[in-house]
Amino acid sequence: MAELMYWEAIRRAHDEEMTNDPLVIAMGEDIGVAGGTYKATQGLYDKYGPERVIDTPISENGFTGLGIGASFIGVRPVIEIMSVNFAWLAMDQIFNSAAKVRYMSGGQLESPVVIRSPGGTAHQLGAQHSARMEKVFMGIAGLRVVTPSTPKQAYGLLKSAIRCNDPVFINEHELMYNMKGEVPDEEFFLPLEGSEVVRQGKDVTLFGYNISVHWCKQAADVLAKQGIDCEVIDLYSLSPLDREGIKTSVSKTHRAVIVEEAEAPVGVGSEVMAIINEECFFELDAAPVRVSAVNVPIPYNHTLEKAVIPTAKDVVDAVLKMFGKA
Amino acid sequence: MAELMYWEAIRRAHDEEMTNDPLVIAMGEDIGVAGGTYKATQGLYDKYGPERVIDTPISENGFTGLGIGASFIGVRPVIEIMSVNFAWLAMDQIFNSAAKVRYMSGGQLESPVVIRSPGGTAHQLGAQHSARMEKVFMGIAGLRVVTPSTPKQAYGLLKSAIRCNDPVFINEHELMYNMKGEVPDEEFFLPLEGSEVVRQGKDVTLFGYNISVHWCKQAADVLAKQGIDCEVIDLYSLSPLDREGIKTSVSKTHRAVIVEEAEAPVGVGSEVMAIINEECFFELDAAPVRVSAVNVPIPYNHTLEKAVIPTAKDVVDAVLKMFGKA
Amino acid sequence: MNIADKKRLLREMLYARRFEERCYEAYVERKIGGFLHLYPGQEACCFGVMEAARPGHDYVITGYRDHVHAIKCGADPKEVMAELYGKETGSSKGRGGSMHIFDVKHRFMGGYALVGGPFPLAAGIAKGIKLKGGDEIAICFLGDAANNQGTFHESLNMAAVWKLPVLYICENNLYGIGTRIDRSTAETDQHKRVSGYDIPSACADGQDLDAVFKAAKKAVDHVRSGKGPYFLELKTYRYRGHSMSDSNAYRSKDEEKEWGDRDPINHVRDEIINAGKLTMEEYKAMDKEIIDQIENEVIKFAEESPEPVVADLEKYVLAENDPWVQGGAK
Amino acid sequence: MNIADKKRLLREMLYARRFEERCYEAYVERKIGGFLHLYPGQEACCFGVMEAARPGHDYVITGYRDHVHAIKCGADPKEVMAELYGKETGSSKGRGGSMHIFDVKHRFMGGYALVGGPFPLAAGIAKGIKLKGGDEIAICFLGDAANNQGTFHESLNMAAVWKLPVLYICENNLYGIGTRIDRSTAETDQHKRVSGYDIPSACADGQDLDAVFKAAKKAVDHVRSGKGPYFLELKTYRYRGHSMSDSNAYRSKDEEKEWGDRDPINHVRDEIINAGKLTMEEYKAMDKEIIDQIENEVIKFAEESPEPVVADLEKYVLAENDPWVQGGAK
Ligand SMILES: Cc1ncc(C[n+]2csc(CCOP(=O)(O)OP(=O)(O)O)c2C)c(N)n1
Ligand SMILES: Cc1ncc(C[n+]2csc(CCOP(=O)(O)OP(=O)(O)O)c2C)c(N)n1
Ligand SMILES: [Mg+2]
Ligand SMILES: [Mg+2]
Repeated sequence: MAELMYWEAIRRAHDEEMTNDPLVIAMGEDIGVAGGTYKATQGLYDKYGPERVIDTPISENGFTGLGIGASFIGVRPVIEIMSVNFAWLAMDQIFNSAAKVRYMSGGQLESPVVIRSPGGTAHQLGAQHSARMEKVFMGIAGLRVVTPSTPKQAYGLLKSAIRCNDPVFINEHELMYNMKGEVPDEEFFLPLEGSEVVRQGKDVTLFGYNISVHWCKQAADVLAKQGIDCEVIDLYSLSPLDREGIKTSVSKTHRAVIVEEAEAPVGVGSEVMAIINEECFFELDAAPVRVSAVNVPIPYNHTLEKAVIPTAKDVVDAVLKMFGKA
Repeated sequence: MAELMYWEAIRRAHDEEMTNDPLVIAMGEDIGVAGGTYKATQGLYDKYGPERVIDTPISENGFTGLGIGASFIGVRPVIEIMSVNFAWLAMDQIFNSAAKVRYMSGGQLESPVVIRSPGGTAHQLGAQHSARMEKVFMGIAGLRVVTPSTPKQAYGLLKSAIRCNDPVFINEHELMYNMKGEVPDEEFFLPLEGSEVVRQGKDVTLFGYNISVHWCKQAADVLAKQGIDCEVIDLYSLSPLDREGIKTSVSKTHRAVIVEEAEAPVGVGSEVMAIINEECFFELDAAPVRVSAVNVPIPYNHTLEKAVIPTAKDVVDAVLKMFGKA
Repeated sequence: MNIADKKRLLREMLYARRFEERCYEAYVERKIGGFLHLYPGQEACCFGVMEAARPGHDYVITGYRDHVHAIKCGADPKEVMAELYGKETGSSKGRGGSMHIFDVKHRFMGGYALVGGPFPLAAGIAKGIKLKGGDEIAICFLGDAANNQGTFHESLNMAAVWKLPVLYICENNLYGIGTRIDRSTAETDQHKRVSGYDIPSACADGQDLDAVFKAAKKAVDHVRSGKGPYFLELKTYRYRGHSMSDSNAYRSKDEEKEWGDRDPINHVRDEIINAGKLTMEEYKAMDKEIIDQIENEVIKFAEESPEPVVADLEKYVLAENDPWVQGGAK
Repeated sequence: MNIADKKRLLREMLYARRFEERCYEAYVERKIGGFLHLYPGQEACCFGVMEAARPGHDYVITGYRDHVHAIKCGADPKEVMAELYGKETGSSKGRGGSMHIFDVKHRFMGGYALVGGPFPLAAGIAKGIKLKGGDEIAICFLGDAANNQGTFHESLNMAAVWKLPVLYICENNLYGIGTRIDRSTAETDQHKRVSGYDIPSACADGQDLDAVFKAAKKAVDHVRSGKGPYFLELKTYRYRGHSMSDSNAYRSKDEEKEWGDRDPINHVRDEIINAGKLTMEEYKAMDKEIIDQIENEVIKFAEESPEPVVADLEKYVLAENDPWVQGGAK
């Protein structure tokens, strides 16, 4: 089993799927000749040529719409939006065209398009380059949303997303492209729905997704030493969220902490809390807690930026407080 | 005290503020010569002329950005986006420019712009004209979101929004423009934060906003006859939400039902639930409940459309179920 | 275009006109809901262009004013009317409505309600054609005011850079809802707006079927031969308000009369009559026959068709039983 | 432009060059974070245009490559550097960073990071000027690749329809990050792209200060006289990669050399030397003085300034104590 970086895993998924199906194409700004800002499409231009690996103009709504239109007749575009902040420009086509076309055509058309984009706050990129927008994509019917937390997921989710006949938004993370992890050598696919129990525990469930899964794992290690046994759940599918998985775990641990890199209002944390309230309220031994970013545009200054985004320590503190230990 | 229609109240607020301040302007598609799709700017073109009552091209991101730019030097544009569905096109400027400029300029610039738009599902307008998008606007720092449920609110909130130095998004409703209600004759302003207790009760709190407040009130009347005394709270400010008001009411009634016209995921309902969990979890005698739309694009067919959107009866049923009576 | 073709098209255009007028009535009777945008006055645009193209083979996409385009591509008028009635037998199973007619088997790729939305979708379909290697072209019909949307600019640029087989037809009816073109648009001749994209363009009289056909023939040939996109402006006029809720108050009676005098259907009719191939009586008989047919077949079908059932409400949101959702067929 | 003006501008341009080079070093030393986009090679564009305009009076807005534009408008270089260092004394109080320099007292309305974002903002500022009745103009500096964004099209159309006093300057450096202009853009001469908006336009050599100045003078006069918008393309070149993370691998050494030989600073310097008004020694002394000044004043200030405090994290999100939030002063 090879160790791959997150970007290498994405690249490999692209490559295999493009070999497998001539109608799989890649599109985005600087993804061709330059190989992609985060190298996710490196080498593909030379291998598959400009008709299938397409450097687009800076026209986010336009090229996203173009990819969606192509998908109507069976093309499977994998569209990279260089930073999720730019996706605001393409929302119209994603929601009004891709997510709704199956329904409003009474099932005649579908849009098997994949849109990948790094979200998250990285290194001092400032207010217009640091949005975490997963919550915006989650709220609307007709679109699937997944968010890989490991190279293995990055590979396996992209593979399934490309073959799935629904539009899929993949929320990646700028800070994770260079993360290493084991990825099986043989081809595999991961389900686009569900969640993953990445650590079994009995005292409290920590829910994370994408980068926050790692904070949860770190926190669980620290807490284990203090006698608190955490279950960690990776909500890699944000839409639909895994109601069953959430219920099962909270019914076992009776406590929940939801950890998100984004600011709290109308986010993953609120939705998971709502699901817990709906599915297993009377199983709770404590009020569920959100660990979220401070609700401000992201400041450039390093210290301020760090102060906005939660850390493993914040997770530890929240759990200790829940157990009356802080 | 005059009875005004919702649209008349909005028109009156525009008119007074335009008389009061020559830098208040109105912009949008067909708002000038034609007087606005829902008549909210009727007659203003003749009164204030084309420089201040501006029919825009169909360029949502462009004219919204233009209004925002004008606001940087003290103009106070009131921008109408004809249907909130078209706001997807303007999100980039709303979020990346208006909501962030104060922060990223270290307080040097501000964007006192008002963006009004009807959200909601009306009469069979189909999937691309029926989105309820309030949740999308609520999640991001730097933008205020209010949503009037009566002509009085429509007037008073718009008046304050125009004078406030923050960008304000006003979520109106196509089905409410012709609603009548009393509006005091003398000029007044309503606060842009907070919530309103529209009915006092002791057994359960029904939270609504915009059109769903009316469903809550109807439901409360029905439930009163069955011995359940509902408190109804109008969350006219969606960002920020009134944490104190939510806490106070739920601490009194110990039960909460949140009623929203939108589909459930990452919405007002989830956020209010999260706030309840955070603020007064141990006050709860029952699991909080959401009454939301079915999570589908809106179908054209009348019967299907009706089946998607909650009604007062759904609220009644949810409350009865909560009390073990259904 | 020979007289036989003209005669065939006259009938089709008249059918389209009567179909739309019947929609108007059905709307007034509250059988149809939502927004309803009608086509009378603009018929020569759709029929002239599609006569030069290959309906059912070439892909067509448009905005919300879409019934006639769908029918011309091959959609069954009964199914289109049933869609307007919101019936399960409707072309979009009653889920779409007037603004969202789809008939994918005839390659009518849909009506879309966001102004400017179809520009990139059409370019994308053209990209798909190119990748698949077919000889189809993509045809996008939109209005004049739509050209102010950013997607116009972005799509035309991409179509030109990548030499995509897409034909943009601008039905310039001089208004976007109630706003006259010169009040919203710096360059009112739409075909001149594409000079910044290195795309050939032309303009024709949209009230004259033959003129549209000739201009479209050139355009279609250009695109089909692999030379890339083409932009064709057709000057036309809609007789009714923008949609049913629009009273048309912003237009002068003179202007309306002037355009009404140049009716595209009367124009062909008179040509054929003048050529001695039709009498006014025959024309009237044909008209009556069409009206009856719409009533007895189309409306009847729509009226008698069943509604969708609420149990199916969540159908068509996502693919059914897609194995890849579970990570592949095991 | 007379020799005295040229000499003054030579110094300013050299200062800008050294400022940017010092930023490069500071980035390598990890004193500056985020994305850093530098201006060397393009100096004649900003200085030539602003010489024709009224810095501090006219409103200027641009993208992320913004330090030099801010300084030319009147921003204190110490505050700009402190911003890059993320300090409380920075022009945006350390909240903005390199891509978001603002200096509103000198009417530098900011650097924005979304490509194409400033197009409508600039038109809006121009609209505000018109409403307020001033004689200012709004100047928007952006790159070539930005013109593919829909906002370009929408903004130019509105600016033209409403005759707004806005001057669009396109600094065409032939690339958008790593994508050469002809690979993304159908019409590579940017000033030809505005023909569809009825806006006058011109093109000048962006490496020649005097040529830029002359073209800009005409443009500024046009806009200030109330005739509406104007579009000026300047052909130029950036010496470094797009940002610090870009290796420039996509450009040939030949191309880089060709443009390097036409350095805008050397060009004016040699003109002045040839006119006998400067010696190479004097130039070198000036250069040394500038470098020292940047080190001893600018860098020192940035280094020694305090960081913002975390307690202020939530400042500047919303207006402070705005009475209208509570429904007015009671
Ligand atoms: C993005 C968007 N903005 C605004 C509207 C509202 N609207 C519907 S049709 C229309 C006018 C379009 O005019 P034009 O493109 O000329 O087409 P026509 O109706 O004349 O055929 C407008 C403004 C919309 N549907 N979508
Ligand atoms: C909306 C948006 N899309 C993409 C980007 C990423 N990006 C930043 S600069 C740039 C290239 C812009 O090139 P150009 O406009 O020519 O300006 P230059 O950098 O050459 O000065 C791109 C694609 C962005 N910042 N914003
Ligand atoms: Mg029109
Ligand atoms: Mg460039």
